[in-house]
Amino acid sequence: MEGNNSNDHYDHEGSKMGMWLFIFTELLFFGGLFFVYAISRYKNETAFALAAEELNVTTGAINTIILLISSATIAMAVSAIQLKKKNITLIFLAITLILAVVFLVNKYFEWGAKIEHGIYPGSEILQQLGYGEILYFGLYFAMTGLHALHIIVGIVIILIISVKVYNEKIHAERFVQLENTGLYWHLVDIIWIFLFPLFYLIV
Amino acid sequence: MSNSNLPNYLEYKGKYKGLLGWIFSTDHKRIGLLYLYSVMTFFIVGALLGLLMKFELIAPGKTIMEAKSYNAIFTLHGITMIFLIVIPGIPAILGNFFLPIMIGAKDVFYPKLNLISWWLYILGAVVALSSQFMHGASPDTGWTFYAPYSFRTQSNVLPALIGAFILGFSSILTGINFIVTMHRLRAPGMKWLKMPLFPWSLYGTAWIQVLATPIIGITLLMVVAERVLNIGFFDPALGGDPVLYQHLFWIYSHPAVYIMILPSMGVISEVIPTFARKEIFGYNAVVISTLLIAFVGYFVWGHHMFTAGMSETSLFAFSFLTFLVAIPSAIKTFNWLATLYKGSIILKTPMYWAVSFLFIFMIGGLSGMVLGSLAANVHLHDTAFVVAHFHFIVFGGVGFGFFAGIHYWFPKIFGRMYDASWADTGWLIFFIGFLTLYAPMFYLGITGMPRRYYDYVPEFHPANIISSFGAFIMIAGLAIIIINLIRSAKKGPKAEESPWGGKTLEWTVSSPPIVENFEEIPEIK
Amino acid sequence: MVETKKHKIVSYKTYGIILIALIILTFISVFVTRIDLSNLSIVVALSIAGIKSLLVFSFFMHLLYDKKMYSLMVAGVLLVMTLVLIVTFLDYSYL
Amino acid sequence: MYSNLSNFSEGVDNAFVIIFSVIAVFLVGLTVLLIYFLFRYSEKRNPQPTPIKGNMWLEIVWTIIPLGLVLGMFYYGWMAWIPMLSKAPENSIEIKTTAQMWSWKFEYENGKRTDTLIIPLGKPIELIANSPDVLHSLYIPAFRIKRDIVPGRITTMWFKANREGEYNLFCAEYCGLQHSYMKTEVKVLSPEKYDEWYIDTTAAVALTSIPGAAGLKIIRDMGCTACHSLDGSTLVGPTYKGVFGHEVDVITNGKERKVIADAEYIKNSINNPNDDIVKGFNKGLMRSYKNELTDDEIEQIILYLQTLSGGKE
Ligand code: HEA
Ligand code: HEA
Ligand code: HEC
Ligand code: CUA
Ligand SMILES: [Cu+2]
Repeated sequence: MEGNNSNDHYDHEGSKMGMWLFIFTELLFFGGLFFVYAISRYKNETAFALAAEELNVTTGAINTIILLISSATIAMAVSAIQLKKKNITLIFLAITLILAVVFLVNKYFEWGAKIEHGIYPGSEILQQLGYGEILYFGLYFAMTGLHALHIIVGIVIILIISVKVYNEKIHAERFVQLENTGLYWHLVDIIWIFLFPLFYLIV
Repeated sequence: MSNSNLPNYLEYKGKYKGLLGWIFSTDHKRIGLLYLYSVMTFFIVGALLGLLMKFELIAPGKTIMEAKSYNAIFTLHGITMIFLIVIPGIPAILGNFFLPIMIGAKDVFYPKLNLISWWLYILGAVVALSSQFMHGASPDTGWTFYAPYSFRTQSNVLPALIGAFILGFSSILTGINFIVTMHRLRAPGMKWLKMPLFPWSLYGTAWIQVLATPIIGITLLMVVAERVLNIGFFDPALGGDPVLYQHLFWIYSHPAVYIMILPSMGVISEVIPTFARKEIFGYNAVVISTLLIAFVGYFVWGHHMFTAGMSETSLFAFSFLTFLVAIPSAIKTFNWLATLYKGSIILKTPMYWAVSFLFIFMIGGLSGMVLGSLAANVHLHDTAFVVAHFHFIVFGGVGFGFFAGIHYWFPKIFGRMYDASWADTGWLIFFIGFLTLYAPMFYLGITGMPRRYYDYVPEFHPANIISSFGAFIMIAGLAIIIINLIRSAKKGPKAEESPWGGKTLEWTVSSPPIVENFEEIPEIK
Repeated sequence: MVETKKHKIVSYKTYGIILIALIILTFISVFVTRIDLSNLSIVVALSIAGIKSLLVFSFFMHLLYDKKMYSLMVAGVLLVMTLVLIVTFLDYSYL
Repeated sequence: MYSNLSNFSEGVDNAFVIIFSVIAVFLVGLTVLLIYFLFRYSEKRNPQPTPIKGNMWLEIVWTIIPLGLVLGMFYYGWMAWIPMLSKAPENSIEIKTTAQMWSWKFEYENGKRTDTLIIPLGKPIELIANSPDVLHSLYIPAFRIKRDIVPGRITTMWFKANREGEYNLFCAEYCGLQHSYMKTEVKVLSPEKYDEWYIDTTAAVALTSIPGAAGLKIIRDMGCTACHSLDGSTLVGPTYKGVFGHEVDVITNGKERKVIADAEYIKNSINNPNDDIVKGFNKGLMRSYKNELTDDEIEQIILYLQTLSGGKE
C-alpha cells in the first residue's frame, strides 16, 4: 500500500518517522529526570524554592531566547532548501550554529560561577546546605548538563549537515536529513522551554 | 517464484568474505543469525550459572561456593538472562529474520542501523561481562540494582550498569527500525489488518521498546552519577528516595516483561494455526489484545513494590491494574484454544513446543494472579514463589516460544531439516526437567523461603533437592536439543519450501531465502 | 511510490511571527513568576511552557502540516508520559 | 495454609485459597480441553479442518467472565490487606526495631535489647522499624507479614500472635553478602512468662560480675557478630579474637601503616570506622556507631575484647 523498498530507496516519510520515534525516546529519556525532579520538588518544596534563588533569571532568559531564535532559523533553513536557495540555507544554518555556541558559552560561565562558589555535586558547601539543596543542584547539574550534551551533539550534526548542503548532497529533492536535524534541534529547544521555568523561574 | 537461481543469503558473496562477510553484512537474515549465535552463546553461559546455583542450593550450608560467589552468580545470571537473552531474543533473532519476509519487504527500513544494533549489543555484552574480570569483586546487587545497596557495594557495579545502558540503546534502535519497517514497507495490498500476527506482536513490542527503554537508560545513568559524583537522587543519606528508584526501575522493567512475552505469543499465534491447518480464531481479538497488553502493561509496575511502603492509593491502583492486564492474555489463550477446535491437528516438534507453551504459560500467568493480590503478595513477595512465577513465565513462556519458533522456521533459515525424533526426545526430557525444577519452588515460596538466599533453614531442604534434580534432567534435554539443531544445520537433509504447509509469505520463498528475499515483491489481494 | 502529498513550504514570515510569540511568552512567564502568586506561579509557568512547546511542535516541527499520524503519535506519547507521572504521584500524595 | 498463627494469617490465607481455587479450575479445565482437542481433532480423527473465522459473542463472553473473576480476586486481596495497613491498636506494645547489615536489633519499652523478637501471646505488637544502611525486609512467614524497611523512613507494622512457639524471622530484601544469614527467631511467650522475662533484670546484674560479659552482650545485641567472629574465622570484618593489643595493618588516607590496637584505636574504629581501614577489608561496610553506643558501652566492649586476647595486656 505504501511505498516499497529496496536498500538505497529514498523514502522521505519513512526517514522522518524514524526521527520522530527517536525523538520520543529522547522525550522519555529526559522524562525520567523530570519525574525525579517532580517528586523531589514535591517532597522538598521550600528548599527548592530557596535554592532556585541562587540561579540568575537573566542568564536563563537570555539563553531561552537564544535557543528560540536558533530554533526558528533552522526551521527557516528547511524552508530555504525547499525554495532551492542554497546560500540562504547555509546562512540560516550558520546563524543557528553561532547561537548554539553562544548558548554554550553562557552555560559555561553560569556553571563556572556555581562551581567557583563551591556548589557542585559532592561539594562541602552543598553538604552543609541540606537535603533539598543537594537534590536541587544535583538535578540542576544533571539536567542542564545532559541538555548541554545534546547541544554539543546538535552542533556537530549541524556542521555535518552544512557541509552536505554545501556539497549539494542535500538539496530540494532530498532534504530529509536537514529536516530531521531541525526536528532534533527543536526537541532540544522544547526541553529547555521546560527546564527554564522549572529551575530559574519557580521560586 | 520458487527454485530461484539467485544465490541464497548463506552462500551470497558480498564485499567481504568469510567471517567479515557476516559481521559487516547488513542483510537482515545474516544479522538475525548473528544474533542467534551470540544469544545462544550467552544462553549457555547463563544456564550454566543457573546450574551452579542449583548445585549450591542442593543442601543447606556451603556446598560448592561461598556466599559472595553465590550473590555474584545470581546477579550475573539475572543480568545475562534478562538483558542479553530474553529481551533481545525473539525480536532480534526471529523478528529480524522473518519480519521483512512476512510483510513482503526486501529488508528492514534501516539495514545499517540494524547492523549497528547488533554491534551495540555485542559492545554492551562485553562491557557488562567485563565486570567479572576486572580488578575487584563481581557485581552483587541482583539484576534489579536496588538503591542504596547498588551504590554502597564495593563491587564492580559500574560496568554492569553501563553495559545494561548500552544494551538498552541496542534495543531501542531495533524497536525504531521495526516500527518504521512496518509502517513503510508492507507489500502492496497488505493492509494493517492483513498483517500476520507475528509482525503484529513485534509492532506492540517495538512500541514498548521505544517508550519504556529510555527510562531505564536514564535511571541507570542516575545510579552511575550517584556512584561517581555523589549526587544523591536515591541516597537517603543525601535526602534522596530509594523507593523512587524502584518506581523508575519498574516503570521500565515491568513493560519489559511484555517485551519478552509478546513476540513469543506472536510465534505461538503462527505455529498453532499452521499445525491445526486452520486460520487463527478471532484474528482481530488477538491483534487488539496485543495492543492492549502493550498499553495497560505500562501502568502496573507497582506490583513489584507492594511491600516497599507505597501509599494506599498506589496499592489499590496497582493491584487493580495488575488484575486488568491479565484479561488480554486470557483472551489470547482462549483464542489459541479455540483455534484447535475442529482443526486437523498435526503433532510435530514445533507443535509440541507450542502446546507445552500453553500449559506452562498458563501456570506462570495464573501464578502472577496470586502475586498480584495484595494480601497474598505480602506473604509471597521476594520468596521462591516469585522465582517460580518468573521462571515459568520467562523461561517457560519465552524459552518455549523461542524453541517453538526455531523448530518451526529452522528449515527456512538453514534450508535443512532437523532430526525430528531427537528433537521430540529432547523436548520431552526438557519439559519433564522443567516441571521438576521449578514446580517445587512454588511450594518453597508458600512455606516461606526467601529468594536470593545462599543458605536456608533445614525445613526447606527436601523441595530443594527435587528442584536441583530437575535442573540436571533439564541439562540433558537442552543438550540434546541444541546438539541436534547444530548438527542438522550442517548435515540435515535438504528441506522443502514449505514443510508444514504454512500460509504466510515466508513459506512462498525458497529455503533458504535469496539475498533480497523476493525476486518480485508479492502483491497481496 | 504512491507519495502524492507535496511538502508544504512554510514561509519565513510564519516562522518569524511564531518566534516573536515565543519570545513574548518567555517575557510573560518571567514577569508573572516575579510577582508572588505562591503555588499558582508553578501552574502559570508550566502552562506557558506548555503553550510554547505546542507552538514549537505545531509550526517549527510541522505537525500542523504533516500527516495526522504524527500528531497522533506525539499526543499518544505525551499521554503515556503524563499518565506515568500521575500514577507515580499516587505514591506521594493522595491527589 | 490456614495455620492461623497471627491475626492476619486468616485473611491472607483466604485470599490465597480463593485465588488458588479459581486458577486451579482454569488450569485444569483448560488443560483438559487442550488435551481433548489435540486428541479429538488430530489429523487422523478429523482429516478435514472446518474453517472458523471467529465469534464475536464468544470473545465477549470470555472477556467478561475472567473480568468478573479477577475483580473478585482483587477484592479479597484488598480486603485482607486493609487491616494490615490500619493503625496499630492503642494498647500495642511498641518495639523499636533496627534492621542492619546483617542482624536484627529489638529494643523494648523499658530499654531492654535483644537480637530475637520476644513477644507475648495475643497482645498487639507494633514494630517501629528503621534501617541505618540499606533496604531490608522483615518477614515472618508463619504470621504472613512482611514489610520493607527503607533507610531514611520509619516503617511501622503491627500484628498479634495466636499461638506460643518459636518462628523464623527472615530478611526478605536482598541486602548484601550475608543476606541469607540475616535471620532470627520470634519467641511467642504466654503473657505471664513474657512479663516475667520483661521485668527480669537479674541477667543484666549477673553480667556485671563476670569480666567482659556485659561487653559480649552488647556485641551480640548490637549485631556486631554478624560481621566479626569471636573464634578467629574471617567474616566480613576482621575477627575479634586476638585483636586487642596486637599489631594491625591499616590503611589511613590511602597509606599503609601499622598500629597497635589499643583502647584508643578500638574506640576510634567503632566511632569512625572509615579512618583506618584494616588491610584486606572493604571500606564503607561498617558504619559509625557514634550515636548508638555510649562511651561506657564501648569500654565494656573493650573489656571483653581483652579477654579474647588471653587477657595478657
Ligand atoms: C515474560 C515475563 C513476564 C510476564 C509475561 C509476566 C506476567 C505477569 N506477572 Fe510477572 N514477573 C516477571 C515476569 C513476567 N511476568 C518477572 C521477571 C518477575 C520478577 C522480577 C524480580 O523481582 O526479579 C515478575 C514478578 C511479578 C510480580 C511481583 C512479585 C513480587 O516480587 O512480589 C507480580 C505481582 O503482581 C507479577 C504479576 C504478573 C501478572 C499478573 C502477569 C500477567 O500478565 C499474566 C497474565 C496471564 C494469565 C493470567 C494466564 C493466561 C490466562 C488464562 C489461562 C485465562 C484465565 C485467567 C483468569 C480467569 C485470570 N509478576
Ligand atoms: C530467561 C530467563 C531465565 C532463564 C532461562 C533461567 C534459567 C535458570 N535459572 Fe534463573 N533467574 C532469572 C532468569 C532466568 N533463569 C532471573 C531474572 C533471576 C533473578 C536474578 C536476581 O535475583 O537478581 C533468576 C534467578 C534464579 C534463581 C534464584 C536465585 C535466588 O533467588 O537465590 C535460581 C535458583 O535456583 C535460578 C535457577 C535457574 C536455573 C537452574 C535455570 C536453568 O533453567 C538453566 C537450565 C539450563 C541447563 C541446565 C542447561 C545447561 C546447558 C548446557 C549444558 C548446554 C549444552 C549445550 C551444548 C553442548 C551446545 N535462577
Ligand atoms: C556490616 C558489617 C559490620 C558490622 C555490623 C560491624 N562491623 Fe566492625 N568492621 C567491619 C569491617 C568491614 C571492618 C574492617 C574495615 C574497617 O576497619 O573499617 C571493621 C572493623 C572494626 C574494628 C577494627 C578491627 C581491627 O581488627 O582493627 C572494630 C574494633 C570494629 N569493627 C568494631 C565493631 C563493633 C563494636 C560493632 C558493633 C557495634 C561492629 N564493628 C559492627 C564491618 C562491620
Ligand atoms: Cu537484610 Cu536481607
Ligand atoms: Cu511486573
